[in-house]
Amino acid sequence: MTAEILKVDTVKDAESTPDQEQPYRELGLKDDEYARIKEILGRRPTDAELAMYSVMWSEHCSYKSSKVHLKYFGETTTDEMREKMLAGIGENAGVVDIGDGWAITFKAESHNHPSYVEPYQGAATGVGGIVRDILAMGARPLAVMDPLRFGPADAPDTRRVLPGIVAGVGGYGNCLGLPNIGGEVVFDATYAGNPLVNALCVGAMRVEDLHLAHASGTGNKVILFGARTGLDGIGGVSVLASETFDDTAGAGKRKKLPSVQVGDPFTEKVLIECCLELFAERIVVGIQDLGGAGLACATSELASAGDGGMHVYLERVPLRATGMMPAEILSSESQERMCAVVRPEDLDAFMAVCAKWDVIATEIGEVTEGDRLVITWHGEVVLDVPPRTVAHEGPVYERPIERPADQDALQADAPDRLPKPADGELLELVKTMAASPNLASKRWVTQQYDRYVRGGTVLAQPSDSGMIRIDESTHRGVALATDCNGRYTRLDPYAGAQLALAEAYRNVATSGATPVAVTNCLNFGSPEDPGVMWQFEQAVKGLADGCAELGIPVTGGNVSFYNQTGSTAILPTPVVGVLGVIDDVRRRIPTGIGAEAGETLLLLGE
Amino acid sequence: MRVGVITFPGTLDDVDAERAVRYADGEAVPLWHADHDLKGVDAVIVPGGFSYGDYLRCGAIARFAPVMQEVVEAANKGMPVLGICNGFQILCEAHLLPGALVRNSKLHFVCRDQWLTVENNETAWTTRYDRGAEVLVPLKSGEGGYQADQRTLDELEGEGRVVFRYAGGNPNGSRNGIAGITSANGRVVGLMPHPEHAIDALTGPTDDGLGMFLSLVDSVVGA
Amino acid sequence: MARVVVDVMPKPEILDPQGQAVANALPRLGFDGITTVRQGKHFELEVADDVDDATLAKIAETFLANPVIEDWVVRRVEA
Amino acid sequence: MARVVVDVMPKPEILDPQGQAVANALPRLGFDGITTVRQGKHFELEVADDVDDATLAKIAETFLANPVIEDWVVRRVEA
Ligand SMILES: Nc1ncnc2c1ncn2[C@@H]1O[C@H](COP(=O)(O)OP(=O)(O)O)[C@@H](O)[C@H]1O
Repeated sequence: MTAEILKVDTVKDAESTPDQEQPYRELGLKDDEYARIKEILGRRPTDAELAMYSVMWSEHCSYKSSKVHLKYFGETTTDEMREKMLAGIGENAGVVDIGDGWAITFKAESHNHPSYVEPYQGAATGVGGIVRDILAMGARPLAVMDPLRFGPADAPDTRRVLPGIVAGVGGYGNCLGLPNIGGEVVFDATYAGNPLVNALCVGAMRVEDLHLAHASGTGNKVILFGARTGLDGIGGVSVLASETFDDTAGAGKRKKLPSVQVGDPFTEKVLIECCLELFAERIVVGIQDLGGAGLACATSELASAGDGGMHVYLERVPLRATGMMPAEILSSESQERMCAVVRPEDLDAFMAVCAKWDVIATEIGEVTEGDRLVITWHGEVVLDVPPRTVAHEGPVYERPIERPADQDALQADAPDRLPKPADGELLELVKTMAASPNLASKRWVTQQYDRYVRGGTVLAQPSDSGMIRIDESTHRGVALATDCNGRYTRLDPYAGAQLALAEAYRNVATSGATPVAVTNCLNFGSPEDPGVMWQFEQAVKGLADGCAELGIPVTGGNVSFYNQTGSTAILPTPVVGVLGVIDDVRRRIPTGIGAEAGETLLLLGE
Repeated sequence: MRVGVITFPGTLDDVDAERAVRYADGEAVPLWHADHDLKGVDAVIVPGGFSYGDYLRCGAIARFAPVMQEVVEAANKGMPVLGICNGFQILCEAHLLPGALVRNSKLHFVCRDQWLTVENNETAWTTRYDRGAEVLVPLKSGEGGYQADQRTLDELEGEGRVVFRYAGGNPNGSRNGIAGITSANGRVVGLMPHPEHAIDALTGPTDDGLGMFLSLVDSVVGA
Repeated sequence: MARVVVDVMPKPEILDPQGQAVANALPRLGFDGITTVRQGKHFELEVADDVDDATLAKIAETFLANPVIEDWVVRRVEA
Repeated sequence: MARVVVDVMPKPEILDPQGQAVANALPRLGFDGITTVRQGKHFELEVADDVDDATLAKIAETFLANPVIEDWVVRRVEA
């Protein structure tokens, strides 16, 4: 391998060539966003800075269209609802105190678009990502769930994506040793060409072991550990590849790379055990998983949440590909990596644990005085920014909102206009419904998921909720259910979100657990469509008001916009996950009747 | 009674195997793949999971771990060894048991509650069962199809070394419906289904699997 | 009847966890000097004489390989 | 540095569910005339020049293939 150092765009270059054209539009930045970056820096950004701002200010990372609405969750959460909440919106995942010294962390996330492009790997890495989020809170991941949405069951593209997605969810989760305790499989024409792959993970830790992502303590070391960094998922940033880059693809640019990431669940399993051992030894000051936006995200978020600055020596990052540029290294989405902040005196112990698990660990930088994130490349400064402007002070939009014109007509089209089944037709109708894809057994899917591993699964498919035992000595456990009916939400987003909440709440309650907290995964169309923004605003309001009514907080969630094929948006799909606590899992209530002879059937409610 | 439970990188069901040993009033002793040391245990369980990601072939890399050399040596001297799922695959790769496990005939990973017929109740791990008894335990694997050449199959069948056979249909294309086999001396047993996940009806379909761990206690303590 | 071989390999820039696992294991088994290993699939097909190269390419491209993450090569071999 | 290819195939008498699945699917996708398909593994290794053929055979025999169910072929190829 040649040790030749590629010529890269440095801060000095940026100062001396203020007017150099930059491909910021190709990277998804608007004119005014680019202007703001220049204003923040007092000069044009370097390639590395441009890459970092563009990925961090993307809709996915910055929540720029949803932020103003999500605030409402905080505004409607009372102190009483907050009582059991140890971490909430804004952290990697929400955390609640469930008693006996146990804390539970849980969160859902979407991996919709990648799963359409490459179903197996997209779904697999979706599971991998949410599991690392839970791990980064200091918890042992304990179970996963997978709310899925597909186009019509008989559509050719569904035949392409469904088996791959299911195999990917199973392949990754099974190999991690995480039981799959529930999920959803829903078919609707609006998801054709835009399947939804939401993944939820739940984990547990002792209350005192909670880890938050921040880099503090001047002189502390920043360690990157896990897989090597490759060219995964940097499709967009490849437009920055330097003109001097010798590439056969011509035009001085890297050839267009697939923005597909390939998961390696084995590496992640080892990484989990390695992290848990590091936590147990209490040698981690701060930790952050590398997900979307990779190192750009991890370094800026750690630095932004900490009390100092950070210096990263980017050339130290172990690479899988040759000739990677700083901008590429920063935005690579290679999976199975974590970033930790460690006291210098603990460095050897940290490295020893990583060596035991054969995990590559590299000291890539340190926490510094001051408040700048500085990244150097072989001694030259390629990035020098105030980290808050990257991670927490991105653009915020008040997108136009407008109730769709067809909403009234939709609502007026009530079921009483449908013909009632005539005498004798009812049986046929029931049979037709039972055989319809949305109501039929989901066994083909759930049979591919390990539900038994770790020996704590008390309820799983086909129960109303999944339930796992947290403590083998006290039998304390938690139950989880996810639900959403997109058709209801399309008819009335406010009530639809509340119905999703109510359904998940009921599913948890009927298993014998007491609901305590809520997560969500809000899947919608384009935020640039005022009708979609109206759906979104209504759904958030409905969910928040519903939670206030029930007295349980939203502790976290995820927003996925731009779910549409052409100009047709998916049904608004705010998937709601409810977490419940049960003192003694032996008193769970299984789904179904007939467990004991002589049971009485009662109908509650109207 | 001290029972070693091996952890390789990627092992998953080690915690479950340890729990099952405890349920049978044994002491579970964790063994680490990189150690040349069985810590003086009376028996060894090679648990399920995806050792080394099951890359290359299930069990192909784990077989070469230092601890496995100790296991092979101890097994050859008569120590009881149980391989469950990935552990079964590892024991086959290590030639402690004949044959190999290949992709399920339907190609999908299958997780289901599976009926098995106990065909041999004279191994170190099955004396608590009646011959011909049917037990219900989880099966969860993607490469559980048992394969061996005809001569080996004839030998296994002829010597009564098929320990468990799938009942009520063949879930993965295993030859002769074989779910588990034993070594010539009846001390080493490997099976694809998971008895350690059927030790308590709260978290498994039944507690039918506990019999294997209780059998071990009998054979170690009685020996 | 013709004999056709199709080799399907992960694209060079794509992570190949399997090949990597093999490469990492070899030195532990005492085999040195193997610097990289990539693992892919190998198909052997028996093909009627009227199946032309374009059809074979199409089979490889649309079915045997996943062109998003894999490259493929088709070869006719003597029986 | 030499480039070495190892192909590992299920033995003819061993059931090959993957190859079978491919063979069954092809006609449904409109590809006729493919009578048999067997699926195996294809390894590409970069090997130091002092690694001899006997060592490569040993790697294939003891590690890359499981001779109970698989056959293997080692080939040196020009880079
Ligand atoms: N993708 C999935 N992953 C895991 N479990 C699932 C999935 N889809 C459905 N399930 C489980 O199957 C069972 C039945 O699901 P479903 O038919 O949607 O029931 P319901 O209508 O009562 O919610 C539930 O236990 C649910 O958690």
